[in-house]
Amino acid sequence: MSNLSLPQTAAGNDGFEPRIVAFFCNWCTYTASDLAGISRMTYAPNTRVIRVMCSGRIEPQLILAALRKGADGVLIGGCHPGDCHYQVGNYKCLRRFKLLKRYFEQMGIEPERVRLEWIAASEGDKVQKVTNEMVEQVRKLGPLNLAEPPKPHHQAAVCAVAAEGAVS
Amino acid sequence: MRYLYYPGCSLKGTGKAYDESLVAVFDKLGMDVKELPGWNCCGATAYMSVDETKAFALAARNLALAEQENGSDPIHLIAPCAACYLVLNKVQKYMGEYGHLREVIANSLKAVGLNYHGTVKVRHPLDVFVNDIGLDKIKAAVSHPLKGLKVASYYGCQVVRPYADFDNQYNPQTMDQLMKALGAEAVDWPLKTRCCGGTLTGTVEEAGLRMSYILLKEASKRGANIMATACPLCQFNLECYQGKMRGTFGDSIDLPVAFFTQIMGRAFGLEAKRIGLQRLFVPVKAAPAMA
Amino acid sequence: MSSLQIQARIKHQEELDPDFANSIAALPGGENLSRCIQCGTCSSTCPVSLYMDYTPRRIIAMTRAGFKQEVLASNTIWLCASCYECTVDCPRQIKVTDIMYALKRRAMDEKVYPKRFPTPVLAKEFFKSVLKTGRSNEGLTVTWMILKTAPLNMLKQMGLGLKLLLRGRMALGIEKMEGDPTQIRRLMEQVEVEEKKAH
Amino acid sequence: MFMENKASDGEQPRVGVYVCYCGMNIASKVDVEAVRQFAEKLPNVVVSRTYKFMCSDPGQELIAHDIKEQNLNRIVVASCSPLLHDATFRKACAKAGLNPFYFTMANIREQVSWVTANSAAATKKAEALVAAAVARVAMHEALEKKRVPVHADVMVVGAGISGIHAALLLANAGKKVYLVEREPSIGGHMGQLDKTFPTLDCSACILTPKMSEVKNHPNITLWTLSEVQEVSGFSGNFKVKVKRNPRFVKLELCVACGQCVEACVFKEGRVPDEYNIGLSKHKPIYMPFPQATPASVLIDPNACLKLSRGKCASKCVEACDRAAIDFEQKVEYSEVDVGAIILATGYQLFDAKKMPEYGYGKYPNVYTMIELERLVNAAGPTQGEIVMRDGRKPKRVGIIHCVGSRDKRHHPYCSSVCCMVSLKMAHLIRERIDAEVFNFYIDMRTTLKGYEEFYDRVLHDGVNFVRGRVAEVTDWAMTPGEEGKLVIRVEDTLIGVVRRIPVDMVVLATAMEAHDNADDVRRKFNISCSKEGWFLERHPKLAPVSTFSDGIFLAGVCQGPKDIPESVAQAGAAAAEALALVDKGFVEIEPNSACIDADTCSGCKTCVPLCPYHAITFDAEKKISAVNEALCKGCGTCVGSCPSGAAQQKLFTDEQLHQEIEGVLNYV
Repeated sequence: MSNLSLPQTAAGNDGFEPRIVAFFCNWCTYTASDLAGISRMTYAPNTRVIRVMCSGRIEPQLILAALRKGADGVLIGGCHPGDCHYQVGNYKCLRRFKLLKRYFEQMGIEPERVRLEWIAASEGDKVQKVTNEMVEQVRKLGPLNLAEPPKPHHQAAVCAVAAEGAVS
Repeated sequence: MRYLYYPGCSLKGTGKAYDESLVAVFDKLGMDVKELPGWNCCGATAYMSVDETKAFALAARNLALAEQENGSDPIHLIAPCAACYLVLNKVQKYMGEYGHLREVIANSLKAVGLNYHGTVKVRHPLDVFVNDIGLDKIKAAVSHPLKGLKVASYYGCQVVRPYADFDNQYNPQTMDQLMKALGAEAVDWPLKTRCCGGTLTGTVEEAGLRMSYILLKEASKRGANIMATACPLCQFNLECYQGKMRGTFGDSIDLPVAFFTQIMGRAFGLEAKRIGLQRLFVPVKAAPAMA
Repeated sequence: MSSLQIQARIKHQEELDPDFANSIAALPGGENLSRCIQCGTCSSTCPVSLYMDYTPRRIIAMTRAGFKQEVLASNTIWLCASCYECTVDCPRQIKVTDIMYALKRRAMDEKVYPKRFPTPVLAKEFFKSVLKTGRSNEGLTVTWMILKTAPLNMLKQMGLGLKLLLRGRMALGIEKMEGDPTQIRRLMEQVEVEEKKAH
Repeated sequence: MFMENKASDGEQPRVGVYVCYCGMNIASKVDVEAVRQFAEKLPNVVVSRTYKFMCSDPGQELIAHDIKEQNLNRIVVASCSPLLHDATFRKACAKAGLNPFYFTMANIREQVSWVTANSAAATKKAEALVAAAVARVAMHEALEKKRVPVHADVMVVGAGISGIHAALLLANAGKKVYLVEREPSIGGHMGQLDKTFPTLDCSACILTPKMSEVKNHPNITLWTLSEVQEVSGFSGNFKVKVKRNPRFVKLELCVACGQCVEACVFKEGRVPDEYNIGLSKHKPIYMPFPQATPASVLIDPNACLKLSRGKCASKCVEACDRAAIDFEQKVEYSEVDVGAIILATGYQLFDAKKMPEYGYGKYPNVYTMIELERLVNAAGPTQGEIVMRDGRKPKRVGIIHCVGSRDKRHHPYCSSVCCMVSLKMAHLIRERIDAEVFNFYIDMRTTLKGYEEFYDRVLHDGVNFVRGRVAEVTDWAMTPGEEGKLVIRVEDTLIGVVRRIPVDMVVLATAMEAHDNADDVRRKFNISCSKEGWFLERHPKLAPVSTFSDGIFLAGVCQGPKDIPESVAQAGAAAAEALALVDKGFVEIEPNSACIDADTCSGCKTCVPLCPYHAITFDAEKKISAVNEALCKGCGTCVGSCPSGAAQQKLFTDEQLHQEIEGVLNYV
């Protein structure tokens, strides 16, 4: 076991275990997370990875859906700038992500609950590090309760974020 | 650039001439450098062997004091003593690297009403003279070019290792450049950064003496007629024990060993007393252009 | 005919301290202890290794293997002059100097160093001086050290002391920091409190 | 609450879940039986089983059997990464008559058992991923892979021994090969070596025949002084633009007689010779080395007076009776279509000046290993005599291993060849000049066939071996015997004593490292690099010459340090992979393209400029956008930005992803 890994069940004072949904792109970050596995790098067990082909596929509705359905945080992993398997999908993702963060602030959700990281296929250790950091960060923030589905105008705003972020 | 001066304990004792000459040189170069008010011992190497965290806390206190003087720019704290330079830099670095240490020190400082946020830059005067002031300005201040002076620049260990990023760790150049700017000749020799023995000269004399002797011998062999140092302990070992070396190794070594700031002061035409030349054991008068 | 002098040398596993390596590795600077490949760079780069009973490389190997007694009783750790040559040269980025410091402290804690060996005494004298005045006074500290470890040497060192005095390089009076020196004592006490809290 | 899923095609899903032990790889952390029981209770699950190795034949049989017997129409396998075994299980489904896209995987090995310390937490995480897969698979639809014809030609980039070997294999198999080399001649590093270990064959003797075979092969188009400029397209159908720099000599006319070189207005060489690592100089017009292929001179435009200043008597032109010299040659670009690309771009050597403690560049008698290769070579600058820069012959030589290797300040990895290279060189020095030789090593690595035997031979040659990494090479003398020598300071770790060994000559076995421009190259080919800059293979064990970009393969040291036999073996493997691709005649495309629902598309055109492949067009008449499936690569960026949800990506539909999210969150 690696010395670097955080204690796996180091629950906060109140025993809160964050639930984090992670969207990883197939070519870089998902591959990196496989590499972390092959290299037996242990890390916090709180993330649930959903594979997409490109971080460009990740739309605000998916992130919001994750939070609404009970996630306390969302982690997005894509290829480094210039390395996107599809040339520029990661830039599109970044643009949407920035807007979404601003929108979160307005909605009163801590923007630190979402994190975007560029993780290359060779960076298994970065998956470990980022996951551990993210879990600790969200642990500090505490549980997120978005029981109510966002109001229709919020839905519209999210769509606007998607579309606006898309404008190149 | 805003500077503060952290002399450290040795510069108030055996290294008094370093203190005097450095201040005189600051003055000559028109630098406004005041002494850090309320400074304490840096923790030093010996202290590290008793309790590391306490040593770090001592060092951190100085950084916290310096930070209080922050204006719009961060403070550059000039630490001429090699050991102080190392310890202050080390605590800076380790507080960043080791979270546990950072917490203990921050809490302890808080208890005595202090805070440190990591903004102070610890600088060695060699770095400041060469990289901030610049060799051109130094050349311009030279009134007595040191013609015929062959200087073996001795950097010692802790000025260049392990934290200094202003010079090459294996073959440092700043002091050599400085000496050339003063009109002296820089002797190329391979032991520039080899340890002088440090406190061993006092504790395990046989080992310490030999280490210093090796340095003096090689510098002489390469044609140096003076050695320049940047550390009070190096200067003490290399100079004050020359008599003893004569007895131990049966070899007469008479190489003046001066602080590089004293040599600067001489080239700037400063009065011998102002740069502490009278405090040296081996008179520098023998060396060309130093009389 | 005199018989050949022989001495049995074998190390049994139960004589080793299984926690020794971890206790050193856990300190700041000790983190790469386990990564040593025994290349010997530390030993060959060390300007003092010629006097050491074990070369620094062997100290690392022995520390890792749990040879606590031998390591703490070695003169190696006290001969280290902290020149950091090994630390910057180590291809595995092991902070050998820090490990030597850790071993010195451990030896003092466990009181296994040679009684009249001056280095630990010097260190403690420094500590006392700083605690009192906020600064160290070389002259007084060294005098105390000599008196405690080798009083006869006092005479030999007198000449040097006198010369320093004459040149104004040794202060007889006590060099004190500005401001409140009790702050130092309080700071040190607080460090102890905080460290206990952390453990 | 989780809804009763209706499959998109209206059929009620009947899901089979198969949880793999993977020997102990999964079962040692994840309570596989608990996961099975958990899965059993999930909606739509009809069968839930465990098995030791799901990827084995009996494991796949199990699935096929259940599909038939239990009438399953959806399959979930919880085992390793889909990047590893997706294809395996899809095939198993297809064999049993189920559309292979009614299948999905839950990765409970790389994502769970291998990265989680706590057993209970690992089991919970595995359950969550299984729940997500079960929820998602219900939304799957039957899909077909599209077949696209492939181009049969292959490009090989880099013509060292790896590139040469791969190109020859493919050409001999009847494929047309474009071989692109940056330097004026092919041959690479191997062409610079004197002898090769452990058999001591002369490097040139075994390489030159292959070089001329390349030149004369009707199926190989050789482009030297050339670099790949741009790559587009995809597996089976790449379009590559190659920049071809001028040689200023007409290749088809030059016979390398050398009269132009003789005639050049410069009587002495003036440009440091790359082939001889700067140990000699060549004229502005020169032959790279005697066996250079193509056998032709070339002109260095920076050194040539005519080309750099426009003024020269141009004696070379007069001397050439074939009128081969052409100062008017310009850069040319060629664009070719190929089905596969093999990268064999090799490596560069670590710059010994980065370790000032060894004095390279400071002390003239400190050499790098490759410099010594040229010195001992009969065609080298000293005609094979080991003479130092000061003209003396060394009486004692120190060879330092691991310079820049196994060193976290430089390269953490072992360069793998230096031990053998150093042994070979020690042997050659003993043989040629009978000097005393010291080898300084950390660990002796002689692992392949015949290598240990060679070590044994060199030990018997009388070479001295000191186990210790050298701290310093210095001219600081402590004893009369050290005066005027280079002193090597090292701990003899087997004795436990520091030694100072005075020598005349020091040889540094410098590390192999990735090219400085490796990052630019990998971007051009859209592949990944390891941290050290080596091109990343698709899988370290099972796909060692493939990359994450289908159709692009790796050969030789560009993938990581290796010696000649290994490079050649890997080049063979890369050629076979490329051949398997282009000989098949078609590639199958993963059916994950996007489509836009004509009814819901609002015609906002947001997606149109986003598509990096220009696969979306706007139909001005119908006022909707549409995806051209032939161009779509399946990134889903248009889907991620569609405000009306009209754009969808197959295998990654909104529904499928929402089910997956719900699955990971709701059930555990």
